[in-house]
Amino acid sequence: MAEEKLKKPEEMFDVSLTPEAGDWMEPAVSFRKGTYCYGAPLKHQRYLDLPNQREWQPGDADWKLPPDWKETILEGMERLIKRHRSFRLFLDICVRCGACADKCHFFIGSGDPKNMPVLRAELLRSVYRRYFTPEGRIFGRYAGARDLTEDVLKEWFYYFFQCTECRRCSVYCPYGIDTCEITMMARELLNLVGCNIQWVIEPASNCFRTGNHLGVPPHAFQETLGFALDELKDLTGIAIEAPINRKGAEVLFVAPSADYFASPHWYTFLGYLMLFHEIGLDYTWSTYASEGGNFGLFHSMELAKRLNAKIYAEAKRLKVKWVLGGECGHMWRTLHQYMDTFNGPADFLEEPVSPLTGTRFENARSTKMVHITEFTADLLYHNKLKLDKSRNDQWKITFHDSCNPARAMGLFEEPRYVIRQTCNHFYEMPENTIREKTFCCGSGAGLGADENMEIRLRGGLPRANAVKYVKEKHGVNMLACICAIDKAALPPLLEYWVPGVGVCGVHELLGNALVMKGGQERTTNLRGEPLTPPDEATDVR
Amino acid sequence: MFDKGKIITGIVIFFIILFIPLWYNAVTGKAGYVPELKTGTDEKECVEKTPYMREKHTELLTRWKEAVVRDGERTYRASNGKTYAMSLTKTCMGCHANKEQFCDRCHNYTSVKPYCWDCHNVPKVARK
Amino acid sequence: MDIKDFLAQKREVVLKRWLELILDTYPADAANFLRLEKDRFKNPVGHVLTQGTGILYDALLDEKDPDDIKKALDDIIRVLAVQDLMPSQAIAFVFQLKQAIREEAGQAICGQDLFDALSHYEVKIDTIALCAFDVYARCREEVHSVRSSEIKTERDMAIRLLNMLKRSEKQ
Amino acid sequence: MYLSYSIILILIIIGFSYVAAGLLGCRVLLGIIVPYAAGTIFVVGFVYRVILWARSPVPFHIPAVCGQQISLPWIKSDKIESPHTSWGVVSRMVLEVLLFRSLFRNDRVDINKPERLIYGGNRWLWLGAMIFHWSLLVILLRHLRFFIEPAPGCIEVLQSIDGFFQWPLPALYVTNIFIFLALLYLFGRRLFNPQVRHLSLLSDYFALLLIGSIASTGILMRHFYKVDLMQIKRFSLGILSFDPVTPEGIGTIFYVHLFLVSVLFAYFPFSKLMHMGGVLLSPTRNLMNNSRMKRHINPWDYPVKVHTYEEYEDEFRAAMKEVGLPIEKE
Repeated sequence: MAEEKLKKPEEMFDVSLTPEAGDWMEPAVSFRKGTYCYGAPLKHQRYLDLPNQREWQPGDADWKLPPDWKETILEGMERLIKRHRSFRLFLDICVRCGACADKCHFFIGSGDPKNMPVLRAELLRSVYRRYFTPEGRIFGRYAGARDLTEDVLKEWFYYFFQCTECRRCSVYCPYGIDTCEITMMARELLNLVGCNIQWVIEPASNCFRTGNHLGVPPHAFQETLGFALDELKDLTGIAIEAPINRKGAEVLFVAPSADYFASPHWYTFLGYLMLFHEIGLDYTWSTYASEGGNFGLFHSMELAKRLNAKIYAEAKRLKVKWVLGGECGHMWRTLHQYMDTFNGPADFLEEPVSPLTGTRFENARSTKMVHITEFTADLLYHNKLKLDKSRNDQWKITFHDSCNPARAMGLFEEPRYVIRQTCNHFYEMPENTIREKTFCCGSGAGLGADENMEIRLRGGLPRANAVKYVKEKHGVNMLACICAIDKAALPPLLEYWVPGVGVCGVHELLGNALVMKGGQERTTNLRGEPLTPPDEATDVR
Repeated sequence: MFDKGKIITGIVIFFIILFIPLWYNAVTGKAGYVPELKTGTDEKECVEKTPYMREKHTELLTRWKEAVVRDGERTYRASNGKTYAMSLTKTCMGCHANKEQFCDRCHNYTSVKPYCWDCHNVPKVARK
Repeated sequence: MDIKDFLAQKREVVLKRWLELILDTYPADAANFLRLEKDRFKNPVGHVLTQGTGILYDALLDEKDPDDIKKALDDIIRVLAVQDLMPSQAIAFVFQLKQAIREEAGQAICGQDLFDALSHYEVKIDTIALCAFDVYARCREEVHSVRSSEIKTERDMAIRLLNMLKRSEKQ
Repeated sequence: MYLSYSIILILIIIGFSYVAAGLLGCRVLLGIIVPYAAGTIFVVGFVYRVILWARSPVPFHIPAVCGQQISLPWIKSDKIESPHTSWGVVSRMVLEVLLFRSLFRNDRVDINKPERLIYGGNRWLWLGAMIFHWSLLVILLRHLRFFIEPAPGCIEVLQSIDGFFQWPLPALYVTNIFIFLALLYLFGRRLFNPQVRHLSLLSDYFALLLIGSIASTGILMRHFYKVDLMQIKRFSLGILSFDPVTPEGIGTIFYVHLFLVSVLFAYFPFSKLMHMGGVLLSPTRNLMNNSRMKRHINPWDYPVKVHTYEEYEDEFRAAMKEVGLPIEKE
């Protein structure tokens, strides 16, 4: 007994860490707790009419797949090939140069070779070759092809739910091969046999029913909003109003639901309300479209479209002129790149014009939806707001480009402009970790669950590491971002890797700095933390 | 969105470029063209056999050049035992007097630019 | 020759060997990436390993502030604590320093009769290892506390809303 | 394993052509039938492959944006990396295709320790790829002298630049050295970089070895086993004018070279080499970042089941009414 315990360390290592054999083509996945997400609950599968409804867990040996699962997947693959040029193209033209290999935050953080984007895609590509190309059919594994087996399916599930669809690898690929597309396709296929995770299906189902991920019914939404208004009255002394479901308003405002339900999102929510009151914007919230985020996008194009339909439908019903969108990541991927195609044309709306500055948002002339930082940056540029930057002086701020606004929209300067106008201390992270090269928080695309915290912490390491650098160099203690998932995922991430750095939204900073007409002297920031008076801030204590 | 027009145009342009040799030769009408050689002599044999001369006259001439310039050796013993003076203008041009009709035809055909004439004068007889 | 000077002299080779031993426990693809990629932002894991092992080695030779040692251990172990490892595997890297020293400097030490002196340093390594256990346990605790505090934040917001609902129902 | 298989495969190909042309004298087969067959497979296969891609639409507008978008007039937008005009897209594609912009993107900053040795691993990849592809292009263009009569002046200029060493005789072409070094690098990467080795397949080694063999036989033919250029040009013009002749008295090496080229052409449409055509079709690169300006149409769009406002209000009407939220139906 005692002898058994006295293994040498290097022998112990051999047990689990050395990779399984040399060849990636043998599917081998062990579902270890902390690295995968739970399966979707039956209730929500039913609500969304998903295929192969059942209670199941990825850790189970038997996944209760339908008997014809293989045909279903291959038929699905054929359908995807017909529908998406990207699918066949991206599977055909990869030369396996390896440029993407070290670009994935999950590979950097975990060292698992199958987290290299090229190999992740190869998991799907090998099956495509086997059934859809002559060389794969004839030469089999010598052409890099392999049969579709249950193990391969499990491997897909494991690794395609270990991709946050952040598209960083695509930036470096000489052919622009986008792992996000590949992951989306693989997830579409997995869905056909009912393999999806709780953290995607549940919000999607809630959103379908109540209009938002958290399942907040209309009356509760109104209460939350009322609560925020009460808090703002205490803070500013101003009785702010926020109309809900009001017909005939000029603007419909849509934010991710986390903004009015989670922390630190809440303070961004307060920031919006203060801003809209201050400029007297003629706008309305909606309970039916009380969610901009779209977890359908992490499931299938069809579900994404089903959820997204609400925004235009509500804009039409309320007869608004245009739509304004809050701070959110994949919400903006959907709005910028998919919404008009899904549910357009929005011919019942008008080209967005800022009522205060008269600026026409020509870049949104078809979709008719404007990003809040575009809107605010325009206000600030035209000096429409009175600001007291010093109210943010307790913070040294850095800005994290959220993957989707960065690599889907190219929204780089607008949020930075707002930050520079509202704060005195702003520091950029190193150049190869921001803008289009930004690192993901590690929790996007539906992976922000509890049960996979370990893989999230690993995936977030590259981002946290860059934050740590600016913390050490400039004393940065606050990270601003414009994504609801970031705001949820980064606090625990930074708490673990870089204790002492908080997370906030850009409009929280604006709310802090905003000097409101008729407002009382502010003694605290939106979080209720005392403001350091300007003189004291510079004093040596 | 299919972009059919753009893709077809792309393929067509690609193949037009790729097939430059095909249509270019057809347009110039020189598709099967082979230059006619005028040796300019009735001799049956050169210093070496004809196939050898066709493939390796460059090397032979280079060897001659080096032998003459570096070693001062001026006589070449051919593989059939005969001896020749190693001289471009005298031995070679002695038979193949017409550069344009002999050298240039092939060299132009295969785009080979020898630098013999960087130093050597083209013999006057050859110029006519 | 004093063993301390000797070990100081051998610093680079021993460190290199030590890092090799640690990296050998990673999959080959990852190990090479960790070894070669020098950009600290693209390769944070490799970066903390290189930095941390250097600091620990120096701490072995000179008396160092225990906090510095803990900090270096923390940097390394924090990464290992979220990887697919058993606790024993996560700590093993400290013991591998012994192996590295013996492999790189063992013969010379034998020849110069420095073994007794060496055992002094090995005791020191054991102390560092004990320290590493503490750090590992704390890091694991933090992983769980991060998770629970995340849930707590959610719950706090839910309770705020719930209270508010109750209040409005009373009205 | 894949490596040894690919080497065996190449040896078989070379061996076959050597035996067939040199020992058995199947000149018509290797000189006429095989090249025509390979050419046909290439053209038909290439077009077929592109048509396969083109038959599927690009249903969504998914460019990967790498620069500031066009938004407010006073914010400078990146016209190439985030193009909103056709010119922008063309520039982006040109940079991508001619200069491998994305591969070049791997710039690095090592602020922490500037004195430390920095491995530019991926810039090397960019350099290797650039040298390889450009050399290949120049070599192909140089070969035009055998395919065009009369050879255009620009090809001769290119030839003289490429051979500017003027040594030995015939002059050594710089691109021949370059392509060899680049191939060695690309091959070495696959062998010695564990990441790349791990993900390399048989076809990855095979393509490199095939092109390497073509280059080697070409160089051998030019510098060591001389062949009669007159015959070769006559042969290639004959092939092109569909009036083929088998050249007489040409070394076996030429047939080996020709056969390898034929294999490459026939293999091309079935392989990753199709990236040549595919890169231009990549929707993450060839679309403008204008999806909010101009509606992109999805041709297979179909109606989906949505949760309408009416259904929503039906479910929550009582509660909404109670808290005074406006409703459509009483």
